Amino acid sequence: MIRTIVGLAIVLVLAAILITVVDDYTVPSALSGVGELYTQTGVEDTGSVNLVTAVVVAYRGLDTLGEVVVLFSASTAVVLILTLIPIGANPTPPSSIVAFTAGILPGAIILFGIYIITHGHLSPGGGFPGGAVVASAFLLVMLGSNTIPDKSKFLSSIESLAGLTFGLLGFWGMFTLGQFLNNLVIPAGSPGRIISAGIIPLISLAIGAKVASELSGIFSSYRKAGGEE
Amino acid sequence: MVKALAVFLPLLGAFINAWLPGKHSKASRFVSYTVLTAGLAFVVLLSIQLGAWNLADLSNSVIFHSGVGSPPLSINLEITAGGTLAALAMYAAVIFSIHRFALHTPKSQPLILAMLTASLGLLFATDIFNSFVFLEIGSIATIGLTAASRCGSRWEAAIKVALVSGLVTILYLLAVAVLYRSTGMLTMAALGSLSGGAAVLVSILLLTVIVTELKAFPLAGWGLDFYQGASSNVAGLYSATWSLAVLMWAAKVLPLLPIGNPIIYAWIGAGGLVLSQLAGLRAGSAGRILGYSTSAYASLLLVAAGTTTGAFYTRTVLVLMVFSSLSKFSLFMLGNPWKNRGWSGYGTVLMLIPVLLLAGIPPLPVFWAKFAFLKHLALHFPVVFYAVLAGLFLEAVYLFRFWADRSEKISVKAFSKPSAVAGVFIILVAAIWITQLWWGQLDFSGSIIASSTLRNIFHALFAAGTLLCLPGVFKRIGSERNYWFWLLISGASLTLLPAAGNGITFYILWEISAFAAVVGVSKGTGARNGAFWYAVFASFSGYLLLAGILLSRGSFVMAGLPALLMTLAALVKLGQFGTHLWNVRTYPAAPGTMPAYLSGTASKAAVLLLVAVALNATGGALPWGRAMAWAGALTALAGAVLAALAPDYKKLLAYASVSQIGYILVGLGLASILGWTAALYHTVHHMIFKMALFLGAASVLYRTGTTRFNNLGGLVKKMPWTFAFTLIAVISFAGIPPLAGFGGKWLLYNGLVEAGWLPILIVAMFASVVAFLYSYRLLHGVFLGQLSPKNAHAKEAPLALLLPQGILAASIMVLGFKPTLLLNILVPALKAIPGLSGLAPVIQGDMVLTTMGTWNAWMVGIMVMVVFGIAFVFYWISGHKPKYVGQLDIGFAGEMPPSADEVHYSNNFFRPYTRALAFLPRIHAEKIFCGVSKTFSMLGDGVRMLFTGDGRTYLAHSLLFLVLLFVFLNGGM
Amino acid sequence: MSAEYLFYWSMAATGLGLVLIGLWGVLTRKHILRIALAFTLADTGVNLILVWSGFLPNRAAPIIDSSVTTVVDPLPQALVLTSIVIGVAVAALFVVVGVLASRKSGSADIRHMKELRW
Amino acid sequence: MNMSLFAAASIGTGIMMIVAAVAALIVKKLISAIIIVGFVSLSASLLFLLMDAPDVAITEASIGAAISTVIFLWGRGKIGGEQ
Repeated sequence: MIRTIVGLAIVLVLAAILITVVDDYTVPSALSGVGELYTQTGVEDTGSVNLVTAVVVAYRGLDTLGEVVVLFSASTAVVLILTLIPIGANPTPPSSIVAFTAGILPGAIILFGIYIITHGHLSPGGGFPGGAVVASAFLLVMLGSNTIPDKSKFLSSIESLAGLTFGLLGFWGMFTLGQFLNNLVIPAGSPGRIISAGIIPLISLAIGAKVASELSGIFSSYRKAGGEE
Repeated sequence: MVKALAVFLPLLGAFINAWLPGKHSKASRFVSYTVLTAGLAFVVLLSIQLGAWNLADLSNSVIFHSGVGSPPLSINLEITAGGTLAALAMYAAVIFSIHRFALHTPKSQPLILAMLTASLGLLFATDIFNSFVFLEIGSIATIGLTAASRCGSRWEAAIKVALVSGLVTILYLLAVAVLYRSTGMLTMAALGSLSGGAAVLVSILLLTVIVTELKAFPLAGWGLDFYQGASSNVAGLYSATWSLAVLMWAAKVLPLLPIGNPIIYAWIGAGGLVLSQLAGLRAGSAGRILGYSTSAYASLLLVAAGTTTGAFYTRTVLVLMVFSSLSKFSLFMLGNPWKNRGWSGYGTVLMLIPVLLLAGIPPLPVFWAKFAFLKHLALHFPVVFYAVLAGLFLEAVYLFRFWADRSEKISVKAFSKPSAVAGVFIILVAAIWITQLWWGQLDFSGSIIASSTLRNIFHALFAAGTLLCLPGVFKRIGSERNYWFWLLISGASLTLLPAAGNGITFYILWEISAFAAVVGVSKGTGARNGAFWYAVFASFSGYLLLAGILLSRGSFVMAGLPALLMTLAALVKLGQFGTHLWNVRTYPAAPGTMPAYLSGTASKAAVLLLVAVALNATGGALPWGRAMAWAGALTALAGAVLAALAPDYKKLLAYASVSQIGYILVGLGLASILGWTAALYHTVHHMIFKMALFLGAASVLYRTGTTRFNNLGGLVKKMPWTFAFTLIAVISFAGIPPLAGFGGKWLLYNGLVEAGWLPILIVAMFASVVAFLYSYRLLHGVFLGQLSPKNAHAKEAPLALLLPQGILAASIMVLGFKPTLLLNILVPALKAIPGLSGLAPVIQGDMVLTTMGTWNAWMVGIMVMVVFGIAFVFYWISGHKPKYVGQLDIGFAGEMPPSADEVHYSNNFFRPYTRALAFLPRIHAEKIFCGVSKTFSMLGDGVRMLFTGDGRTYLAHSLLFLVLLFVFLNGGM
Repeated sequence: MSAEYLFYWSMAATGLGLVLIGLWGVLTRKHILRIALAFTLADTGVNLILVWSGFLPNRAAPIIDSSVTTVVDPLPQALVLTSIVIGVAVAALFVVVGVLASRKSGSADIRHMKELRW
Repeated sequence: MNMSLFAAASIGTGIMMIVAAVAALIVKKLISAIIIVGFVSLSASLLFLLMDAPDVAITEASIGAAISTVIFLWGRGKIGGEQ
């Protein structure tokens, strides 16, 4: 009880601080700083129509690489912990509805995911959401099957290859243009086409594959941990 | 190209490693080693390219561009010269430790490599959000590695890291949002263009994040729990890579925060340093102790950020943080709790090096940075300076305790032998390389003791004392280990000590001699505790000395507070009553001839310091001379009483040493020519007879294996020469003419009478009377009386121990009959010192004349010998024939002797006196010290109540800290 | 107070509210998964604030084609993409460690995970 | 006007989210809490859409709402039971 009140007090004081400290309660009318620059030169610089993808993959590719490593580390850690310490539980067999759905949907979901990944430079989407969508298809497959899929060689190969591809694409830019992860190592092409924006589609693919395989890896080791009794 | 590979090669290795199946751990180890070695090579290339070997100028850097366009649109990493050095350390640590992970959890290698990548990234990051991504990788890798290790408390440790990193994420992203909304940029440089409310908000958010991540007090709780709970492999790797990276990152960000006046960092740091180190005193587990040390260094970083700028800041932080992280790494690796496979003699030293590095003892690299830093603080921020100094001392105390507790248990195998050798080699190279930068500050022109005569006396004293201890170094018994090397190092630096031309030189030599002796002491049987006490008091006196030197601008010239601090340093080092605890713990524990060296020779360094302070600060007369004389007289008395009651040969000598030191203090306190003559004469004399006595004790120990009086006695028949030399020494220090001791006391009493300090005179004389008691006990308990059956096999001491005793006994005779040999040198030199009052004794031939009287050593000697001769003749012709019985021959009492020990006449030898004088030991200093340490413990306990162990409390700490910062900053603006 | 103003600042208020509620939950909840959920809430709130920091009313999504020229700031959105993925990665790890920690201490109550203290 | 509609939507969603967030923390059953948090994430993706961030909205919906929820459900299953 005391803790609840003290917690509440702390949070209220924080709220008060945050509210009083802000000294500009207007609605801005124009972009400032780099936001403006991105909107002006983004398409020209990267060839990507979707500026968010341009920022994610090209301008701030290093962040994205780091983020892929975050996911990689988390997945490795989860797999590592769960393989070292098998914790048991009773896996419940899938209900017939789930099994039925799991038989039909995954193909479509994967196709959709790949679409999201490959069109990241044209429309909303890209490697992260696309990869997550593909992973959810995998999750569905797993829920629908009675067997416990291992974090198979296939998954870890995709994971590693995708990571290596990402890294090597980065080095390609370093070699040819002196900038790590520069996407214009091949011509940008005309903005708005599917084959455009330099190697952004390639990098998106690598990110997508990486995200999908990492998340699937986490799921499969969850599943495995649940199955080993 | 090189830049990219140096940072991202480990990452590629991690990706490849994750792909390799776990069974083929050889392949993944191969990948790891290849990647790490190549990466290390690239870092070396970079650091050469940037000229990082020149610590004086670390401003070079290369930019690593990524993405499209240039910042602020894209992100870059700035690879600085200093950063490459930190990167070197990180790479080295991973290379050193990865095989241990490969043994235990082979699949953890990708995580380790990811952690290294994150550390390198954070080290070079220039973008706020980019830093965030690396911070997250680091946290995740830490959580993963912790949870996957094999250590009981790993889950809790991991949970706490996870909780804190969750909070940090939220606060950090809030800061990012505010920063971006108000400046439109995310580079670190953008922090500078913040203003108004946004500046306050970003500052308090980021500062909270930084202090939390740094594990600086008061936000250290989670870090302490982590260090305690994680396996030592993980904790070691963590401190050398991730912790170092966070420190360097914080060092980069702190000066950029728009916080107004950066002195607030110094306040947080200094206050936190003292409080956390108080709590650290109470830390139990090894991991937690090192956690507190981490917290201390984090606080130091804050202090540095608040008080220094520019190249000085960069260099100080770099050296402090890199070497402290590496030290912690090696301590964790060495102190590995579940790898104890016995230990070898090298373990102690192997473990001491990192401890000394952390404690900042010269000549190890951290010292140089710390010295320069403290000097800066002393000049510009005195209050911060005292706080930092106190914190550092407390840190040293528990580090030494850690060493004393743990070093028994470590194994060299914890490191493979080649890597241990390589590690020591690397540290040595680094030490030399870093030392050369500051080498120019050393000065041997000898201006501290202006008088070359006095200087030469001390040179000769130290050299002779060391040399006389050397022949016996191989006469060790039991489990005593080789200590000659440390004796030699200590003696050599002592011998150089009088030649020191400035404060820093003096301090370095002083500390080297002290800590080499600490190692030497630790080689004795069960001597860890003794070594620990020595280390604690040596660092206490060292910090007092350092404070004095730094406050008087690196020299000795300041009267007032600096001189007082240095005087106190000398008193602690001498074992002035109250601080004598270390003498009586250390001397008996030290192996072989080490006690002779410590008591006879090393303690005279403090006399030298007193002389130097008096000469430089006030020309001779210290303003607190009278107080010092009182302290000396009481020391002489208390030491003598305690010596008389001591049940052990070496302990008795230790107390006797405390007592005799008192006379020196009385003499120096007099500040007259007569007093100083007496003091310096007694200094020389004390060195001679105390060494003879301790060497005698070493001989007895060597032959009988014991120093308890209960087990000794009657050795005169077995060891006649040792007895003879001890007898000479005893007669001399008891002040019985014709031997040398008489002269010292005569001069001293003359001086006291001349000054009119009669109460002191009375106390000093009473102490001399008590000295008879213990000198008799010494002779009787060891050499006279009945021979214990246990010692029936004992024989005369070996020549290596006997010869030095002979030389010393001979010099006692020479000095006794020809004191003018010494006085002829001493008196003219002292007469030349302007600050000393009174008339000088006049020396005519063998006659010494003072205003009070005349002393003709020859005449006195001959007269005493004649009286003794007559007495002996009477005794001889009286025909008294004693009956010799064995020790157990008490049948007439109708009892069975329970054991030889209890019927030994030495048992409760001084029972009547013990009763009569009981009030004296009752007030003895142990109680005061118990009180002091209890107070400190209570304070420490109070502080550590903060750390409740509940992860949520630590989050509440962070948020409260944020609120307080806001209040403080808004109040200040 | 115009509708625009309300629209703009209500977003920030929602984000801030979520952050504060999340922090309150983190400080006061006992169940380890509850704490993880509270972190997720706070994370969502922070993400809202981040996107909001580059948001301008009356503009279009940052996908440039012939018809659109005035768009909102793409950078914060890119950051939030990263942040969301990091959030799920951390949550996954947190849950695993939390589950195992609660099995070790025999309860999911964080007050029982105080073996490491002092 | 268009803008008032937006304002109403955002305020309504916001209030709903806040109420839901509080509910998630104080509701008795853990499984309800998990579902509610998933719902908050889903609402957040609506707000992202309103803030012209379709990329974020997609990602939040697929990762924040779906995958997180699965993860928490798994954790609940493994921990077993309510506090």
